Amino acid sequence: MPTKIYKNLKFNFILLITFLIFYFLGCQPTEKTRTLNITMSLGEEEWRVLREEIFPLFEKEHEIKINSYQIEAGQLATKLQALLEAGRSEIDLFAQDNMELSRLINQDLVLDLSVYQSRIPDEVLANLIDSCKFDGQLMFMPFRPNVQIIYYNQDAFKKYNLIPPKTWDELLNVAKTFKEKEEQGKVLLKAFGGNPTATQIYEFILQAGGDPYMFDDEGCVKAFTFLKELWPYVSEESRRAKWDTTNQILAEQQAYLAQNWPFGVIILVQEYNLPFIKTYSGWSGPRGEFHVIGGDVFGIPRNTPKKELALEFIQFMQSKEVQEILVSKLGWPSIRQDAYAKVSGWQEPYYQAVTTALKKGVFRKNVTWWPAYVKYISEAFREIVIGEAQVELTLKKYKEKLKKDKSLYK
Amino acid sequence: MLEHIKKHRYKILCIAPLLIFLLIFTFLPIAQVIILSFQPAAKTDSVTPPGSGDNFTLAHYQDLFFQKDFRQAFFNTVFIAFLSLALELSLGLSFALLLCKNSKIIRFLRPLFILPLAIPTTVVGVMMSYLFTASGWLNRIFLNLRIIDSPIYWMSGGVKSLLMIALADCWKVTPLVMLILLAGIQSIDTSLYKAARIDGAGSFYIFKRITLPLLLPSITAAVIIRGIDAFRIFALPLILMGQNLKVIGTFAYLEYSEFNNPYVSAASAVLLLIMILSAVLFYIKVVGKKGIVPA
Amino acid sequence: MADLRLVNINKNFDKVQALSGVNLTIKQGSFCVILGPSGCGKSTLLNLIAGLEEASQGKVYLGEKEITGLPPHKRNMAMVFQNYALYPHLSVFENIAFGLRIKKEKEKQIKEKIEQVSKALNLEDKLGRLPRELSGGEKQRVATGRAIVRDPELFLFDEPLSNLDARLRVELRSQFIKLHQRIKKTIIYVTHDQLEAMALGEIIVVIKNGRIQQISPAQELYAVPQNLFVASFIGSPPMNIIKFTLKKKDTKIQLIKENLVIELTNDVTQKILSYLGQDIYLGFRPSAVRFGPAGQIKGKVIFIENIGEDSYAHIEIIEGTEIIAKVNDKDARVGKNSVNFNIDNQAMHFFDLQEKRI
Amino acid sequence: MKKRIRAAIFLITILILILVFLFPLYLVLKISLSKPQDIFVEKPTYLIKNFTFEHFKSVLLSGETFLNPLKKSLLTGILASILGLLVSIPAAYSISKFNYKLKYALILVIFMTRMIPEISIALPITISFIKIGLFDNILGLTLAHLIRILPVSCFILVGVFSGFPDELERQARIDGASASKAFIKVVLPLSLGGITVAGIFSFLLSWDEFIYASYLTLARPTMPIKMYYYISRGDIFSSATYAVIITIPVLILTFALQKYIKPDFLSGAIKG
Repeated sequence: MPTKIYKNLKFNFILLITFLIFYFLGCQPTEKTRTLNITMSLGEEEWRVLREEIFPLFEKEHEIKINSYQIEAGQLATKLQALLEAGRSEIDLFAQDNMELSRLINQDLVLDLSVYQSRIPDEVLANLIDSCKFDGQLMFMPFRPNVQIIYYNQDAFKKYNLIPPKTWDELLNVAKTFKEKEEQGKVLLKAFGGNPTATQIYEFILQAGGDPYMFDDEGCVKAFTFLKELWPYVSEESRRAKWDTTNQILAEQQAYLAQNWPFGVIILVQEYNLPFIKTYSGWSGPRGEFHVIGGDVFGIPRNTPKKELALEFIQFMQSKEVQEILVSKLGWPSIRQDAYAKVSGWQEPYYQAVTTALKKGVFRKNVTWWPAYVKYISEAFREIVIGEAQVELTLKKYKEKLKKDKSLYK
Repeated sequence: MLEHIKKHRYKILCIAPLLIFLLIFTFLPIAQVIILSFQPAAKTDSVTPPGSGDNFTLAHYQDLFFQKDFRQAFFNTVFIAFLSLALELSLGLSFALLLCKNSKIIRFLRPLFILPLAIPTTVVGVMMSYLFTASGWLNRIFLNLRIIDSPIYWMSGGVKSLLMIALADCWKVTPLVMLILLAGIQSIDTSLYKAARIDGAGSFYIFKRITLPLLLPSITAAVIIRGIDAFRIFALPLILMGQNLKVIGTFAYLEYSEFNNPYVSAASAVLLLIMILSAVLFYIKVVGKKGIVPA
Repeated sequence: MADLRLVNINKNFDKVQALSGVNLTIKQGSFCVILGPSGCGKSTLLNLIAGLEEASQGKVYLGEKEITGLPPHKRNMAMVFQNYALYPHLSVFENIAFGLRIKKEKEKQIKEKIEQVSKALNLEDKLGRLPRELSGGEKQRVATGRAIVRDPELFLFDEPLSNLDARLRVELRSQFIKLHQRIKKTIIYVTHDQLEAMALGEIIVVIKNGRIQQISPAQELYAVPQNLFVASFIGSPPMNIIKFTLKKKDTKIQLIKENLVIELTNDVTQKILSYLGQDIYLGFRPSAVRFGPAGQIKGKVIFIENIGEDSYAHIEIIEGTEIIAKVNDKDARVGKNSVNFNIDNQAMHFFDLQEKRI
Repeated sequence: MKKRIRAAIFLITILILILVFLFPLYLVLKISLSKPQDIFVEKPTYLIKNFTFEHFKSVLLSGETFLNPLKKSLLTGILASILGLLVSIPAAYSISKFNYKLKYALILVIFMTRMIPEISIALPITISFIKIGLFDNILGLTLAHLIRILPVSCFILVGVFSGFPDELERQARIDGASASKAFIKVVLPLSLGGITVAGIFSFLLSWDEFIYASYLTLARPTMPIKMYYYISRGDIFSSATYAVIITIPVLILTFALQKYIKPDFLSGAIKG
């Protein structure tokens, strides 16, 4: 029996090899025409709008072809570093989450753009430009601001006739009511650690009038004390809550109130068409309402030969015409004061929440040791809020640790 | 020596491609990592390729031992490795004993048991997050069956999370251990069982005095293949617990990608390598010849 | 005392009928050999007696106690396997002591018993060794030692010598006989080698396709085979068997096949008269051939086999039918190709068409 | 009669075990086949209430974005398995001929490559790959996957060849075959089963590989990378559908060749 199989196996074994050799020889794209390789991290709907309505405009104007690739925020730095050290430049321009910039600076992977600041159109919001600076050097270009909004389960709130909380006390009261009524916490905090937890605490500290990087000033202590008080009434899912799992927790109604980036609207409302999901800008603390402005920035790899073309593309993306397409089609907040466009139908109410939150937006000061800050603020959160440790002492302990680690960064 | 090589010319020719490939694509990078772990953390702007600075320092290793984080990661790794290894061996053995008969149904059902082996780790991570969340399926089933009265918070760190990761890892890999042990069982001559039964041995006694000792070589194979991967666990803890529960694998990754400290990351990787190597060599010495060459 | 009785035993594996209608009584202390070609069900019968397999129908008794469903370890029997079934990971000492350890006998007692058995089987210097370090013969003796040391009520041997070379087989055969005389326990010995069966067995049970053909002592089996199978199976070289037609010509009874005519003397014919006109089988051992010029049968010698002190001639008597005749050095003239011979009428065996002895 | 009861109980326990063991896989299948309103409810049911293939339809009909990763993953898997076998078969055959001490030492050296966290050596390897132009193409990814595949396929094949009776090969040599001819004519065809098992494991290791895929791809991601895209966006339906699609070819592979997966190929070099 084996020899029979062996005969025809040998035959199609050779067939397969020849096919493979032809195939993989053929699939090396020969790059004759001028191209611009850009990478971003967007949703499928966002990619469709950019590739079908925006890129063709630029390609016609400059007779070049744009190759656009999806790279997750966490994987971009490693790829850039590998390409840089191998002396290859496959990526000419990238858009990166403004929380993940420090590694690009620390490993010196990007071009210093200070000298091109003049190319940014005047209508672009001034503080947006400052948010792209590291120690005064313009290392990135504004691409798209973003701000987190609060999602809440309208039916649940109606059931217990509660209104979306506008202050810390109302938030605490809402959390207590849910806990009491459903013996399970239904307000979601981001306790998984990493950027989601750090950004959330950063906002609470701002709302308490503190300076997050001081780590143990009066505002920080007030924020941590409040969070410590809130924690017992919070949903148990908070331990696994980060930006991607929050959508699922909200959809499965394990939580009735949670903060997340606007991309959740597309998934929860458009894709899952859940009627009970509503949004609003959020609550204010003792010193007012503040929201950290996140979003993406443009960066140019240090070793790209197509710097000029990349800069033109950035300018093109910052033009009024493109910004208005982004606002109307994707409901993205605009970087320009003068981009007024009607947001399409179903997105309008959700867009409202984003614009009001943006009005209360504050830029996080860019520091190279942001990952160390994230690590220690998360550990502080776990020890104080979950572990119920003493607030001031623990914050001091982690402040010392942070000071020691700063030397590792630039 | 020369005529020795000449005699084995043919064999060496066959092994050459394998060893050359491994040399270039694994031994060299490992050497690079080892060198990096001893290099002083020169204040270079970017991580220039290692080997440039030639002086030698143990700072990173000292740094590791003082870090509570690393000691915790070390304990977590050892705990998960031994727990998942024990689970895999016991489950694998019981499945193997159950499935060693060659009836038609068993031959049809056996591939079903191999399925988990075929599922990518990223998918396993997603699956396990459906099971182990506070309101996940596991809690719901236990609640329905009244095994527990309030949900277990698997992801809240501590021993519960270690158990979760071990269970997740063990779910994907038990089939491999089962197959290896199944091979061992089926190579035992059945007349031994007949002889033992006539000598008056009960089935448990037969298992203890005959099946188990003769299975030792297969158990060794399973322990070595699985032991290495169990210590090296990385994807599951990262997906399920992120920074809340670090094993040496995730510690090395985060130290490098997040906290911009390639030297400490390299040092932790080297420590893991030494740990696995000594564990394997120790096991071989303990088990000795009879554990390796089948009787 | 405990005779072993098997009553109406049937055994079938899904479609195959391994044993059918087996009735057998083995007296306590006898050396009984179960003989048959490979695949005749003799090992199945042994496994059934040992309790390793259950009978589909029928009962097994040991003395008065019925042991049909009893598990092996409650039957106090010992068995030696064809491939010895030694525990590869245990030393010779531990292999032999395996049964005793299960019965939790005291260490001192175990040591004594093993000393005694190993001396009897001259294995003293091999006790520390592992099975794979022993020769075939030594392995065989260890397996036997393991059976003896438990002092069981009944011994079962499943073709224990088939893997050994001829000289060793003869040597171990005599040891089995001495063993039996010494311990006086029932031994049931399965083999496909009829020489071994004849040498060992006080009683021989011949089996074919799961049916018992004949149960009788060795000599009677050789001298009075009850059917054609036993006749052809026992004795080497095998008995010559030819089909003839029985005719009566005036007063003489003749066996006729084509142009061959054999006249029979009266003393032989009474028992076959009733088969006049029918076909019957004539069987005769090679030693029953008497050469001489007055021989009724004429044949052509094809070749002569010389094995030791006697030799055998292959003679073609009629087209396509050969017989084997024992030749001793006296009949030197047999060297010529054509020869005449008669068959000693006393050594003739007759079988009917149902292969039953007449 | 007693025997039949025991067989029945035995079968039931196996079925229960399968049910418990494959429950996580069923969960993913359930999500990929059910409508959102069944999943997004406080207490989702155990069984699939109302079926829908819309998730599968949307993924399968999404054209290039689905077909490209599938094609790349399949091709890389097949090429890696074949190259893996081409390298490890001769090597394993020679290793299996050594005495047990040397054989064991060699196996340990080969396994040394798996003793360091994959992530630590992934970057230096990626850099050297890019330097020699192996960025974002199938050959590059295949060579990277070989790093994971070779130790395992060697281990299995050494086991397969150690169990191989030497007499057959000697016989072929006596009949005038040269060493390589004897190997190809006698040893290879008869150990085809073991080679298939090594092939399957190689494919599995390449099929679900993530680290090198994320480092070495840019324009053409592989299936696990594509699936990670949906996980990180929190879109559970697409990720569940991709998970099921990723598992299907492997399911077919293991079932189709399960008669080859005679377990004794896996006992590794230890059978000696």
